Amino acid sequence: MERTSFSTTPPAAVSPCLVVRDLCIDLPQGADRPHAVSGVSFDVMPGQVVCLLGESGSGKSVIAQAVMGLLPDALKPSGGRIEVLGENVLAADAAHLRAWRGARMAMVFQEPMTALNPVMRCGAQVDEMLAEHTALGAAERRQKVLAIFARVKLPEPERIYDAYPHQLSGGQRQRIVIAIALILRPALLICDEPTTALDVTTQAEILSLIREMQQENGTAVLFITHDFGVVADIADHVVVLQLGRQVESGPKDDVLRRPKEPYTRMLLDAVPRLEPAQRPPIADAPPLLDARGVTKTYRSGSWPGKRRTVHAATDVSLQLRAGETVGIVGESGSGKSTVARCIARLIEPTGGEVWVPHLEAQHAPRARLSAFRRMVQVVFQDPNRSLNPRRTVGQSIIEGPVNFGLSPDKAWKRAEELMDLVRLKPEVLHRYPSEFSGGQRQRLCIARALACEPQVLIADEAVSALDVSVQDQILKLLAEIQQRLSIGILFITHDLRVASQICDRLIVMHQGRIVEQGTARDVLLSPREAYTRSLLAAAPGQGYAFGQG
Amino acid sequence: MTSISPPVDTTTAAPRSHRKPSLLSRVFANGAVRTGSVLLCLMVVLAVAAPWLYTIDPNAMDPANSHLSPGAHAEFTTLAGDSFQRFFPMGTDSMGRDIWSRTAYGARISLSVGVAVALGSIALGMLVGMVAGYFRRLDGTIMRVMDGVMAIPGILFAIVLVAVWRPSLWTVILAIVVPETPRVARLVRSVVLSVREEPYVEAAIALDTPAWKLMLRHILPNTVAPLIVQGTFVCAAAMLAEAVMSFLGIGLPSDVPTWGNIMSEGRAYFTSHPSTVLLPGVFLAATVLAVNMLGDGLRDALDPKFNKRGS
Amino acid sequence: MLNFLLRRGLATVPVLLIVAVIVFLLLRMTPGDPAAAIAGDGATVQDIERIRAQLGLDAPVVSQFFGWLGHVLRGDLGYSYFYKMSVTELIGQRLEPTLSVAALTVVLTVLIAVPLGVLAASRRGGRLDRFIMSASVLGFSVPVFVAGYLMIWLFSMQLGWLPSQGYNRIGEGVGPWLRNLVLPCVTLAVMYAALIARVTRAAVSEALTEDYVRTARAKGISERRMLIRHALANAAVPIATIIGLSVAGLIGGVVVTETIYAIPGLGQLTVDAVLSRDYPLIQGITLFFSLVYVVVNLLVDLSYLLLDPRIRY
Amino acid sequence: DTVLRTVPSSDLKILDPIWTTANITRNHGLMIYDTLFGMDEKGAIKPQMVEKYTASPDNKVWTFTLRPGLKFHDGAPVTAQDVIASLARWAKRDTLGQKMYEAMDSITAEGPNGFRMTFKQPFGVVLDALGKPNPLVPFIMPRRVAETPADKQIEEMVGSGPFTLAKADFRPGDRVIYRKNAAYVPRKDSPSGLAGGKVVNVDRVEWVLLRDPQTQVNALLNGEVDMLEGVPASGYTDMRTNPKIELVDVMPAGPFTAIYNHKVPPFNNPKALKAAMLAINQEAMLRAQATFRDFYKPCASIYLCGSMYSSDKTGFFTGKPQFEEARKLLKESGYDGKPVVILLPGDAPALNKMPAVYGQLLKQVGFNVDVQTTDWATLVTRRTKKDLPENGGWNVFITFWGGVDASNPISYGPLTGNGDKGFFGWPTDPELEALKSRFIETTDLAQRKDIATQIQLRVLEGGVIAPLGEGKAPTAVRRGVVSGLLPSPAVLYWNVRKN
Ligand SMILES: Nc1ncnc2c1ncn2[C@@H]1O[C@H](COP(=O)(O)OP(=O)(O)OP(=O)(O)O)[C@@H](O)[C@H]1O
Ligand SMILES: Nc1ncnc2c1ncn2[C@@H]1O[C@H](COP(=O)(O)OP(=O)(O)OP(=O)(O)O)[C@@H](O)[C@H]1O
Ligand SMILES: [Mg+2]
Ligand SMILES: [Mg+2]
Ligand code: NI
Repeated sequence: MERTSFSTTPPAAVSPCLVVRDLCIDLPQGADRPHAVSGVSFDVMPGQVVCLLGESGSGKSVIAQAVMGLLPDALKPSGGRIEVLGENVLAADAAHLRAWRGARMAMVFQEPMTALNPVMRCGAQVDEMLAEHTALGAAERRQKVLAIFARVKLPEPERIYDAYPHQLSGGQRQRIVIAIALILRPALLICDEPTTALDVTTQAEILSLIREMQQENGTAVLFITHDFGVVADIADHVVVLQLGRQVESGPKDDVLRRPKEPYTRMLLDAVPRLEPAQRPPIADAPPLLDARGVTKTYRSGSWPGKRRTVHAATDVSLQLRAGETVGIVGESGSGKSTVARCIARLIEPTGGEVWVPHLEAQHAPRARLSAFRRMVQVVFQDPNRSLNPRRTVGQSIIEGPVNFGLSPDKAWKRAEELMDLVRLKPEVLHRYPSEFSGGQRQRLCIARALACEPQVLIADEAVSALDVSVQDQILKLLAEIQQRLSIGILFITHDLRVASQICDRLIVMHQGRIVEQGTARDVLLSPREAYTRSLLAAAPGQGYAFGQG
Repeated sequence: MTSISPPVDTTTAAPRSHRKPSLLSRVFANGAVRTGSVLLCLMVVLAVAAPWLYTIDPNAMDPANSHLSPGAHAEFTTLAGDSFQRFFPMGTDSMGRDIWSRTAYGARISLSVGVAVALGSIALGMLVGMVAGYFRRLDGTIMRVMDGVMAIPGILFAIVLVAVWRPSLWTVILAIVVPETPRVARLVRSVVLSVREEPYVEAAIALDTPAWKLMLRHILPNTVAPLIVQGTFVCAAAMLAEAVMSFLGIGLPSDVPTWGNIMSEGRAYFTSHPSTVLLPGVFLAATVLAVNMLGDGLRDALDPKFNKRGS
Repeated sequence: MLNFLLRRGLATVPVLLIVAVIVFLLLRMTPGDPAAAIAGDGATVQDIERIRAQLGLDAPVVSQFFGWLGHVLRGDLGYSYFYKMSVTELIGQRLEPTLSVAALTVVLTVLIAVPLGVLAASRRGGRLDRFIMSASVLGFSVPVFVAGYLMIWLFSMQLGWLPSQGYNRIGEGVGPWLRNLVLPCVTLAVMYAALIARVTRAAVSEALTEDYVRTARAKGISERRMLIRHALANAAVPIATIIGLSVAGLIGGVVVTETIYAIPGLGQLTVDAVLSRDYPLIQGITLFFSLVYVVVNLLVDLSYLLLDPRIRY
Repeated sequence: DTVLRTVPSSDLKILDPIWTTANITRNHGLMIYDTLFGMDEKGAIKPQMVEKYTASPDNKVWTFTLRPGLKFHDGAPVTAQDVIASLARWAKRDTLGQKMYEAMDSITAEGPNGFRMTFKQPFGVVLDALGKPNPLVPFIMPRRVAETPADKQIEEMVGSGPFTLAKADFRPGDRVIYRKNAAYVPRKDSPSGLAGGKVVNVDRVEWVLLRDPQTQVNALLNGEVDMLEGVPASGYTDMRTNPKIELVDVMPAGPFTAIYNHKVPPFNNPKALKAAMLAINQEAMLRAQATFRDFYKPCASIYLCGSMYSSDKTGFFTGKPQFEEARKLLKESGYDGKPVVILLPGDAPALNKMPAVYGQLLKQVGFNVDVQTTDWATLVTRRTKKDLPENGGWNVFITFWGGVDASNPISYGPLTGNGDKGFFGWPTDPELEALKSRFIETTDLAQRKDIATQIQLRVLEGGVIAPLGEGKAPTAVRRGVVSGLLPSPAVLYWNVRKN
């Protein structure tokens, strides 16, 4: 579904709101490349949405910061021009910049959870804009703030005016940030990944809100994202960056359907489809793992503080067979990770049990946990924090096998073999995690899990933090390994596109409970529950055929 | 789409992480660290080489030559009856002892007190903090005891301990270590509590790593950086505390020269002979300053918060 | 809230009990006994024994402890061995000077240190930052008695602006009270200001790296407003914590300053009590200090409620 | 109101002058209590509260009449009953008092103003006892107060002396405020020491406790206090040259003495003990402790030099080091090299340097020395222990003694030879005790002097004490502001004027 009600070619008489020409910004000495960005040129017309697209580290945020005049001290612009409404930002002094910020150009940031001052009331944070940039009286300002709250569809503006950020949901906070950005009707709005941290449903709402406000005011929008679905939904114009260089730019359909550059094509190819892939049927073997009625209630706060309880998972039952991939999807906080931890027995469930048929008979109860650990391994979401930064990756990888009784030499051999499997060179075992990219680290984590020769792999958001291209590699790697070793994979994700590509069966969770489960095809193509349907409906870029002109 | 090896792949690692300069050079890039360590090195040299730095026995006294001004020349007659001509760079104290010699030898004691207290309170605090942080069941009890220890004014501890055993180097050290320990324990505990939640610790648990290995390999190393910083502050505080104990007359005996001792010896003569306090004071202040600067610098250099990229 | 106070109140009991036990044991391990000190220089061994028996020091330690604890539970801290005054009365006499010094020092310190800390943080790494930080390190590198003597020498002996020692009760007028407090409080403030300035700097510079500061920058608001309303407001919790610790320290541990300026405060009382082995007094004072510590901590925790709306008890 | 602010020598803690021998408590007693007799400047005992007295020729019956019009601070007249009760309580504690009451048959009131003592045997030193200037002084208190058991502290501060003390004015550790007793009727004769008319010329005397010597000096120079009872040696330089300050010689000097533990090695061996005494270098030790020549005087006599019994017949002991001889003796003694423990009171500025110097001197002779710093409270406890030094005992400590007491062999506490019953260190020397008895019995001055010299030789030969010389602290006042200080064993505040 395309939303192109807006003209993509503005009349020539209108001058561009933002002009970026041959922008070059230096990185500090010792960085891996000399320039954060170089040779970037594009225009943003009033009423136009230009998307900056590119992998992590490609310089998207740096461009946004440069436009706002907020570059960190370490980064120095060394060439080119940035003009906002005809005035050069790079040459402006601090006072001018401050006056322009907010009034002429405004920015919406990625993290709604941290973008607001936690100790200031929401109303005051918006009010600050008016107090700083206008001469309005207090009563008038309050009126205006309440009006914009209503505009950005915040419920009960009066209450929210006096609320602190932590009393609002992520989506509501992002609306406040948007209200801050738009209250002075700036000519240029910069959105740096404004929806990445949000649920798909909330994301959809926020995107349509931005679109609406932009059309209403004729604002020029510079929109940064790595999510192709979002680009497909919102962009008029697309600029593709790679390692700080501009690879390709043009109208959305030109770039996304008929890319000229191989790099763009590679990216597009890596975008997973929303339609479920065809997967070979799984033999009807007895399950490797059988979770029955797993329930977890967190109790936090110790005496003399106040006790709080969170029912993070309630009565979750699932089975996993050899060679099968079971996906758990659901929005943030729905209890996915909790279930994963319970199943991996990293935390003790409050109720229910995890039944591992072939372990029960074999081992004495004390040895059982050890055997279980060997059988079930976990790959965590955040590749940057999943490896001990103070140990070489080799040490991390052999830790498990050594714990399970293998000699360090043999364990090292096995680690070297595994490097082959995850397509890294064996020499890298001597390096430290900080010397790897996120994707490489995630592969190392997988290698670490596999080193124990598990039969079950639990992947908790194992690819969520990665760029599409890297994500694609990892998914393929997992599929290949599963084929070779016939392990069962429990795959947890919030990304329906990913889930649809690799899962045999899907479980949808909501507020700690399973709302629907079935084969991936059934769930995705003919969902029974309303919740599942709303989840599907909110997925961005639906029906947009990437790379297929 | 068929091949699983895109171009960036099987290359060697680290194509992106800008090669971080080594920790040491990063730390030494910090001006405060450089100044601090140079100053500290000088003090260490002073302490080690004291016998060769134009010193005499720090306890040799000639009461007839008490309160010589800095730079005086005098005929010095020891109690044994030997006499010799000597130049007194920093003068003599009220008992006619050479302040320069006492200061030079005092560096040994004062530095040892600082270092020993830092090491002692860190070792003790680390143990307590680790146990409290890791074994949640003991946490409440241990931290209550630590609260109790913190609630008792340090000076009380010092006096009582010094009175229980007599003032010796070890008593003084212990008397300063005990009140410092709870602070270190709290620090370690908080680090342990936060590191426990790190995914890599969870991963290690999933790998069936035994508790002691978990502590040693995964949790302990994280406490090192904050502890080094804390240690420098404790070290500086200990040298001052020793001086204050001497001031109150419960410090080391005066035949053990320490900077605190020398100063408290001279303090009663502050208006008439300020140099007896101020000159050793300069050494003490310089050392404390050096150690503090080192600590400050290290904190800035080691704190990941300020090394992360700006945006 | 009330509930919280109640629970916190209960939680102090074990802390106080631990303190009581520790101090009691420490004292009984200490050589030197009050009887010998009471008897005076010319006393005989028999005299000392007699006084020991009279003070009940010949009873087993455990029964001494529970006897004392029983009294404490009934709100009776006992009588000083020497002064023939109740411990509560003695502490009461010393409270005003101690609180005056603590209060004035804290006010002075906060007024100096917080702005400096914020300034240093806002110029982090710059020349001003380095200057402020070096000055503050120097502030606590100088032993407090040296700082005190220098201060007296300059402001009192040479310039004659302020008295060199003594304390005037506030009842005798605010002017005289203040005159005597200025020097000791400035002496202490040098050290505590250094501490608080550093904590402020660290907390504010940490806050400055947060996303909301970036948001504030993007709003185009003034630097000052950003530093105060955004950075400082968010750094308030650690600053309040360190101020609380300073207050507790100022109430319990300024013996040296009290000695030099002849302020009849609690620190002096503590040292006197320990040096003369006035057991009931020492025990009473320690208990009092622990109570102060606990109450100050509670107040700090309560201040969090005001400083950070996210905190709820 | 004239307020005299003075810095006492130490903190007044205990208010009951019968309960403790602390000098400061005695000084406090002199403020608020009156005495029956007082010692004048020359050492003679003169009546004070007593108007007239008679003694029977055999010294067995003594009668006394009180001055009329004596009143306690609460307005009640002073009666013979009050005196009898006060003396009874005092006699339970004071050694001389005990002796007197042992010899006494009865003490009875004769009318409201008179009382009579009868003795079983002649007792010649009644006046010396009743006019005793040093602790414990027989102060006269109201009967109800004096009836407090002697081993309980009195609660009420009511005397009949020239000053009064209200409860609220006693702020231990800070200051004690004495107010002029307007109702006090002084004697008509001019004041001399503790005798004569106690005329108070100021409205208030404030004892301001300043612990730090430097603070004391500053406060006096700044005029924040009017006088220092004792100038710290450290402040002498500042004071001597300052025109605003006047130094007055009020209190007599007193001797420093080394006390050895005769119970444990090595000083249970006379040769080792002698070696230790030969190591003494009075000049060096005094100089280190007192710094200025005006403050100290080497003196080899065990009595205060220049006092009645002092003598230069000191045998081998000269107060100057004789290392050669000492080394030889030490070798002969078979000293095993175990450390000699010297106690050093770290918190007592008047005594904390000598032990260090002595330690250095003993090392010269070949002793292995361990100078142990403790606080004063520990020292006074530790010296009561007879254990080996390694078990918490001791070998040597150094103390300072009041000049008046140290002027005759009876009142000089450490001169004991009766072993465990004697002074710390517990020397055993029956001969010494016998000499002391003879001294008491003898009334002839020349004979007494002779016995005193014999005692001195015994004491030095047996190492009962080792004289380290004398020291003193002059009193400092603001020149032209404070005048009228009376020479006496204690600083007295009557007769003092402040302009
Ligand atoms: N403050 C800084 N100091 C040094 N280098 C920086 C700083 N900020 C960014 N860089 C570098 O600039 C380059 C571009 O970073 P930028 O944040 O613009 O990437 P991005 O495209 O926004 O990536 P992402 O999708 O991860 O947000 C990177 O190599 C990064 O390491
Ligand atoms: N250790 C914990 N203590 C208390 N509550 C917790 C704890 N861990 C998780 N929770 C709560 O349990 C609920 C489920 O959390 P969980 O991490 O399982 O969600 P999730 O589905 O994995 O979310 P996300 O997609 O954000 O990772 C949340 O409300 C969370 O706040
Ligand atoms: Mg970015
Ligand atoms: Mg999760
Ligand atoms: Ni995503």
